[in-house]
Amino acid sequence: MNAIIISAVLGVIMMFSGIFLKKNSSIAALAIFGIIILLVATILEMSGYHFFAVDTHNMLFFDAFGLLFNCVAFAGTLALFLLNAKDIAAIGNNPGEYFALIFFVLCGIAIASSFNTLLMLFIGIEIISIPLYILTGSDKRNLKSNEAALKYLLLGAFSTGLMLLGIAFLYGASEKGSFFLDELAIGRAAVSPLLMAGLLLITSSLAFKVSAAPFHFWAPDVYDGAPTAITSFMATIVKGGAFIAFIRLFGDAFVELKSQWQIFIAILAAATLLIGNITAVFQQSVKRMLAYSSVAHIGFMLFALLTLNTMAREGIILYIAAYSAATIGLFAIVVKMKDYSFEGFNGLARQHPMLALAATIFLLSLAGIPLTGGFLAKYYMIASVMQTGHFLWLVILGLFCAAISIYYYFRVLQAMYFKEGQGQHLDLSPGFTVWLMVLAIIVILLGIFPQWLIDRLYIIYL
Amino acid sequence: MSLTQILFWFLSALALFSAIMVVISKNPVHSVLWLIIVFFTISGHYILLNAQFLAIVNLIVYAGAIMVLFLFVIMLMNLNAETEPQKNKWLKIAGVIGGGALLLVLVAALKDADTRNRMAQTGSGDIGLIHNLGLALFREYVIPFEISSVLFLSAMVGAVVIGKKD
Amino acid sequence: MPINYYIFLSVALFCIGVAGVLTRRNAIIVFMCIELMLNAVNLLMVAFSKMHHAALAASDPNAGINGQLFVFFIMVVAAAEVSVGLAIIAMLYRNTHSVDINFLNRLKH
Amino acid sequence: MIPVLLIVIPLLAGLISFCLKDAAAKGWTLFASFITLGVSLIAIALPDESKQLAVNVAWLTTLNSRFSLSMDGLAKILCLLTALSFPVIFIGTWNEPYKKARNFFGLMMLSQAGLIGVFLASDALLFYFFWELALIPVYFLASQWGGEKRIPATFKFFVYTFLGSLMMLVAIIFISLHTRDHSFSIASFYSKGMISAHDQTWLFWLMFVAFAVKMPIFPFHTWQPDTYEQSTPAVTMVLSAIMVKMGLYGVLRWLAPVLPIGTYLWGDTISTMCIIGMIYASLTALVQDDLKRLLAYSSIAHVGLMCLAIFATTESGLQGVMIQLFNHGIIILGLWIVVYLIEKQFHTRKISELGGLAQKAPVLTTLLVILVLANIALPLTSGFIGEFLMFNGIYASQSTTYNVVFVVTAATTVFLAAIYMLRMVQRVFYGPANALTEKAIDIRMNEKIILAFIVALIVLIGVYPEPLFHLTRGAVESVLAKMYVKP
Amino acid sequence: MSKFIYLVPLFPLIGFLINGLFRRRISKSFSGLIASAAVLASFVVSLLIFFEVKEENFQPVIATLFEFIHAGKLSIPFSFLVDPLSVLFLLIITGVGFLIHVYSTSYMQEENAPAYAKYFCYLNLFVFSMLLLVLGSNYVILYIGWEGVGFCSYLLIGYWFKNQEYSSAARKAFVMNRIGDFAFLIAIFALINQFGTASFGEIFQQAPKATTGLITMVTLLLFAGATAKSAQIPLYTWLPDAMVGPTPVSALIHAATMVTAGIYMVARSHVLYDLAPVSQTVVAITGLATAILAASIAIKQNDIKKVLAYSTVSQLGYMFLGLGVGAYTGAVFHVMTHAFFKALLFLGAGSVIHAMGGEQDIRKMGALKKYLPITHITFLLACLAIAGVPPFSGFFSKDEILAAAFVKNPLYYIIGVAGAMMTAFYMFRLYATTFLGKFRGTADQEHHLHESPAPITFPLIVLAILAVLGGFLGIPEIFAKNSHLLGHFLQPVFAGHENKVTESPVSVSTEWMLMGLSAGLAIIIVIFAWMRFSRKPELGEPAGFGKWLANKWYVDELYQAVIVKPLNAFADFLNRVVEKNVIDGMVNGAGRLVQYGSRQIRYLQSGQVGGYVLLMVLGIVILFVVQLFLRK
Repeated sequence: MNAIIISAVLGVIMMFSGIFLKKNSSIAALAIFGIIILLVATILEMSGYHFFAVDTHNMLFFDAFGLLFNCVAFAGTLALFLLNAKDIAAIGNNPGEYFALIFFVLCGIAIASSFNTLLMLFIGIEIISIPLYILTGSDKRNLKSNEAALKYLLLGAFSTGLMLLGIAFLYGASEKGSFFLDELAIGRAAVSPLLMAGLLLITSSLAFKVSAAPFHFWAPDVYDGAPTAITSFMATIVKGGAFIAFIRLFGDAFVELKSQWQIFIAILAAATLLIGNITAVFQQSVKRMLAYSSVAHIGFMLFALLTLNTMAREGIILYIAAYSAATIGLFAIVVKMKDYSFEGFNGLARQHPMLALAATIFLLSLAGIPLTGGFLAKYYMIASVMQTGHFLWLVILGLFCAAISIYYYFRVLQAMYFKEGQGQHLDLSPGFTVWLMVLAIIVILLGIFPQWLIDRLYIIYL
Repeated sequence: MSLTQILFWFLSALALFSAIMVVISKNPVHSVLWLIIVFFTISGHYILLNAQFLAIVNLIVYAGAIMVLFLFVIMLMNLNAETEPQKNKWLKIAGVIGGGALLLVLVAALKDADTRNRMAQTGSGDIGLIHNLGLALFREYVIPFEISSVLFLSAMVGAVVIGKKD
Repeated sequence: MPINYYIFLSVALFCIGVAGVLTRRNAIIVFMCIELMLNAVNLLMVAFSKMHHAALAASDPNAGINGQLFVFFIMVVAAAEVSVGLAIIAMLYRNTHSVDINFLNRLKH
Repeated sequence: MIPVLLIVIPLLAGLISFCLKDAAAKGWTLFASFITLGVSLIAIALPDESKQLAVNVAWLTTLNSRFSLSMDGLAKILCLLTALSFPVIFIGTWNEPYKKARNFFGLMMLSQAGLIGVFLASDALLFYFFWELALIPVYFLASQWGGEKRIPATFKFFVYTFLGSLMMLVAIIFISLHTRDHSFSIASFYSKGMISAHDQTWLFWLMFVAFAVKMPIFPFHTWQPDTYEQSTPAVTMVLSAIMVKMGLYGVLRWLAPVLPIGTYLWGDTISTMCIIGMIYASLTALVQDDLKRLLAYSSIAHVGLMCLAIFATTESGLQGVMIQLFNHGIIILGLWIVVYLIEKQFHTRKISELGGLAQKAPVLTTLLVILVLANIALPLTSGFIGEFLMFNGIYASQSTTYNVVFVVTAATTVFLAAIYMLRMVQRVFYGPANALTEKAIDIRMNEKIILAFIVALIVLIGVYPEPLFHLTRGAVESVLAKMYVKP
Repeated sequence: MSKFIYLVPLFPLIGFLINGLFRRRISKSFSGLIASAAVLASFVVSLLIFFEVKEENFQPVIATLFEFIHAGKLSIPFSFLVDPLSVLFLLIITGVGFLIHVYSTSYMQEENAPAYAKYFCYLNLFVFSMLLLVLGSNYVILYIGWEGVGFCSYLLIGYWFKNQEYSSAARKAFVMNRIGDFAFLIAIFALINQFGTASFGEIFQQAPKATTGLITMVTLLLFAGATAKSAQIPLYTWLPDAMVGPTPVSALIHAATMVTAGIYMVARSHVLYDLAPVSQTVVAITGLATAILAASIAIKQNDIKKVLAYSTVSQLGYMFLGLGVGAYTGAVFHVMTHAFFKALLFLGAGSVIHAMGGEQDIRKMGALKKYLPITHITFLLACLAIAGVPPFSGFFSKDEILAAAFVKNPLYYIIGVAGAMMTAFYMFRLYATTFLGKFRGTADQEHHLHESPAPITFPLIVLAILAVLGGFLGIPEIFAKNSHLLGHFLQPVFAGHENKVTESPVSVSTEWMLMGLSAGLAIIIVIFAWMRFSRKPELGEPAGFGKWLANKWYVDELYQAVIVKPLNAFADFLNRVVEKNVIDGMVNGAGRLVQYGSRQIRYLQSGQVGGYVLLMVLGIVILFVVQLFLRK
């Protein structure tokens, strides 16, 4: 509860900050300060300090899983702010509002990670989505940004419609006429057609939110069109939030019916892996490549949804953390680049060796090379599927896709280190490089001592 | 056939017809007007189901506020039948087939649902009354109610950020 | 009324909405069709609410009320969405003097 | 403690090297590599059971994986090879100028750390970690320094091996899920009866492909000639002297004892593949014009024999393989140094453009001829001991009914190797000198010393191989005890 | 003394190391001295050991130096076997070897110092390897020497490496030997696998227990190894080509010692051959065929060394005939006498070539009798010995083989005698064309003709004495009881096999008759050839069948067309087509497929909202359809 209320309040504060603070940098500093407060408050909540005693009427349910994810999401946002706060403030004329919207999104994420009824899921998802439509279009002069915003809006609203129809079906199928997760499927030995239809529709809609194929089409376009710093936020934290909602929904409501829906998740995962990876191969712009890469990673994350075992829960947190850290880091570099095609990266290692080193670590992590968080994350996903004893074909497909992913990640590496070129000169503050290195070290630490993160799932004072 | 039934069929037929007209009207303004009719028929359904509060809110919020907003924007942009660009014929057919296919699979999936024999209570049942709804809203549903304020706030901020001229 | 009638009516309305989204090029009309879809859902939700009420009123006099409240929230959210959506459409119109979604193809492949 | 030192010394040395000046890095890494060599010599002197040679601390607790390292004869001999190769490579290519030398030498040391880690790990997940880690520095080395087409060639190499390793990862996960304590420790992997024969049949391939790509054996070999050709000599040496051994090591340590039934059932198939590969590579080597490609194909043929000998499942064969792992590394190292010296002087590796070097560079010629002899396994060179035992082992194999066929077809490489190696010697070193080689000079002191050292080692082992037998005897027995031998 | 057996190979090894490591620092005379002294020292030690072995109650000694290979149950010691057979070979190798070393000090004088040292270094290494070969107490050590001599032969044939043709010949020799080694190796594996050991003693002891099939296979494989080393059909073509090496090398390696390694090996394994009659027949027939074929080719050769080379091949054929018919002593006897006279012939030829300034074509020689008296006499004696004219050494040894062949199969004898007649013919064709008649070289050459210096003539004389008298070591028993000294000496080795030398295999009268027939025919042919070629040397190009012979039955061409060219073409095909297009093509194709897929799939990403919605709807429809199917 700490996170929801504080993030909402922080949103309001940021909204007014534009009036009192004239300089972008001070607004950015305030935002960083705010996110630190939010992060600390969430950590404290995990440690048993609840600032607000609110009776949620069982609408929200806070557990270690959701709270830990919140920590990851807020920490990711902190990293984003540390690296790109000034770039966010510089998108347009309303720096305070941009941060306010981001805090509102975080509020939505906090809800989406702790909902206990479909109503809160719906509200949470909408609180995430509506500010994002605006953030996507916040670069108002840029036609690409406009276009992305409208596409996102239309498709997002459409998927909301799908979700609502699904919710309605689930409601109708519920014996108790309830939206509570634990009551949705109760008393159903066999799956009724209504329940199944509802499940499929809500799956499609959430698949849209996390951009799983074939509901992913918005993602590359929107990520490409949105201001890069916002893309970074959307592709990592928001996506993670939507995914956690997905996991919560299936884990809490339908886990007994696993055998009924696993095949659909497997199909989605397979399609996502294939389309995400294969399409990424041909991209010419790093930004767009990263958009497809984010789709591809969802394919792996869906493994966790498929299995929903202990390993999956542990792994998905690690996956989101590792993936977000690496992607935020890469986008932070892309934000600073004038030319973010692959050629733009030529010779970057000569011009900015530390930047290139950090980028290398991020890319290796995304590619799933050991000693980085990305490897263990993938490991958890694969192992969780193998634990079930089925879906080996999916694992093998995943392997091939991971090998394909090497192609596009290493293109960046090759450009940075091995291709001829002077390299763009970027204006970087020393702080930027330092924070980037810190992020890179975190990625590596996640790969060596994942238990530092995962053990938090089991050490909790609620 | 009772009055309820007659009304149900009438409203349903009108709703479907109007909905189709929304989609096929060339003039955007006509579409808006047809949509308002759909909303009215749905409000009618609500009344049949004794959900009076929602019926009124639907009229006020949807048919009133939202559709007026639509109309306003359309007028503002001076869109009319002539400016309405036409989609490629094949794409249209594909769209219709897509919608039809969805309808088909949904019906196929639901036709033998186990709710087939259950009834929706019409006329009676007072959960749809404003008194009961209000009590529930401010007791059990106070959290979502409050939280949706965040949604409004963000929508407001958003509309300002987007709408404001630089 | 049998609940199936409501189900099929709503699904039909929903699918008409979907067909509208698929066939129209005017962003505003597309958006309206989405509103149509939402309304179809609302109707279904209310019908289910009354169905549950009929079944469970004996044990819980407020049974089914959650469905109607959900519809209330849907309307709220839809309103917010429309306000943002129209703002975005207006912004786009300001920049391109068009609301044709077929021209939205700077971003592709 | 010693295993940790063996990994940490090169690792730290590599990291420090990145911070040094280009000029200083070379000397520093040479110094560090000598220290590693010293430590590995100490390790070899200790008995297998020594507590100093084992490390086992908690690591990935959530996954039940431990940071455990251990050294038996097999690990020792490969560590020795790795520790020995790096000083030899550094001295042999001492005069090569590198752009950004500090990065080069730093990465070299990192790759050494990874390679030693592979040979020491006794936890499957840790093994996989090092397996990949050894690859990354080499990828950078091969992509950054080398020939024109190095980037695509190295990339092919990387993707190829990466895909293979991923398959191995799946197999590792599967096996660990089936161990009784769900752990990755090698002891659990070795316990019998946990994986059904049916599962072993497909798991075998998942693992084998990873190792086969690394070795490489036909038909997974096409990355190798390209990569060798394009890489800078020092990197080629690492690839061919040590990395190739990773695949064979993997089979010996993580495949054959872990999936004995799978190994037995697929033995004939793999053996056939190996033999086709040996003959194929030997024939292809006949018509190569590029020295590096020639050696690459020669290496494929030799590795095929080693793999074949493993699947023969005999004491003699395994003993031969373990000896040959070391010997082949040393021999091929010497050959690469010669190729490097030739390329450095004449800026070409084309056999057709060279000739008559024996007149101008008699010392080089002599040393090379001995290396070639060792490569074609002439008696009293180290190459003979290994090949003799391997062929003998294949002949004695009980695990196949085609042992005689295998040994007869495989042994054709005895003369095929002579044909292509001597053809090379003749074209490059004999005959009249041409315009290019007219002004050739003989090799420098450091090169002379290092080649002489290699040659001396080759002859020494060839005449008195007992120390190597002594080192690996225990490992042979323990591997054989875990493999499936038809009753 | 036999405790010090390791000294025998040690001295040449030291010589090799000194000459090899310090070849740039030492003078020519010193390196020659070192090399010759090393071999002489070995000879002396061998002689001392010989006297010990000669004793009546001598038991074979196995001197183990160290454990060579010890892997599991397999144990192969590095150990030497001292018995009459090995000691006899020791004497031949070190004795003839020493003479040739001495000869070489003068013959190679034109080389510069490092090359000179290199030559002796190789030569010493060869002697070392050869000694290992004959001393090894098991097949592995034998194999080490076997490969070692092959390699030295490679080095020495290609000694003048600047000439590509020479190094090609060297390579050919090595590769052909390796083909034989391949068979030899497999035989060793079969033996180890069957008997668990590679030691002669244990194998021969257990051999009777093994199946005939296995023994036959092993012996055939061993013989296949021998055909390469000892230049028998089908692997003989390297030996004539090997004549491009320095002439002393031809004398030592390609006549006296290395090429007889095959005979040594088969003789050593005689226990096995006795158990495999099929193999014996194969050995005999191969030997006989080679003897005839090579002799027929020798008739039409004009290169002095080529004639001798084919003659060597032919004589080796006789030795195998002997082995094949069970006359092991006879074969070894012939090895010895052949070593004497063939070394002498080669050295004489070397002297001639030396005098002729490098000319090897006999058509350009003639009348050298007066210029090179010592060479001429010794050469003549050697020719008489090889032609089988009594009482020169060749007569006795060849006769012993032919007599044994007659017992086995009279057809062998007839063909053998025909071959012997050809031998007499081509040898005297050679002799007459070279030394008699008129000088046919240039005036310049004639001006330079001179007798060679003492280091060259000394070995000639010593060898001539041996060639003349060597036969008396093996006088047939019909002349006098216990006159076959060699037979007695070797008896412990070949004891137990049915064809005992001491008991004459055929009746006395038959043996007299056979002896007389072959001796008479030989003398007739000698006289005929002498007459024919001293008057009218054959100078024109051969025609008809002669051309066929002059071109060596076109065997080289056949090998080229049937084996070498197809192999190269196939390798080229593998390299250009299979490797590039099929295997690498598949790998690259997978990559290209992904790229192609990428280019195609991205068209789904049309940028059109309507398209996206349509695809989403289709996705839902598909999910529903799947669900409907699953429910059924």
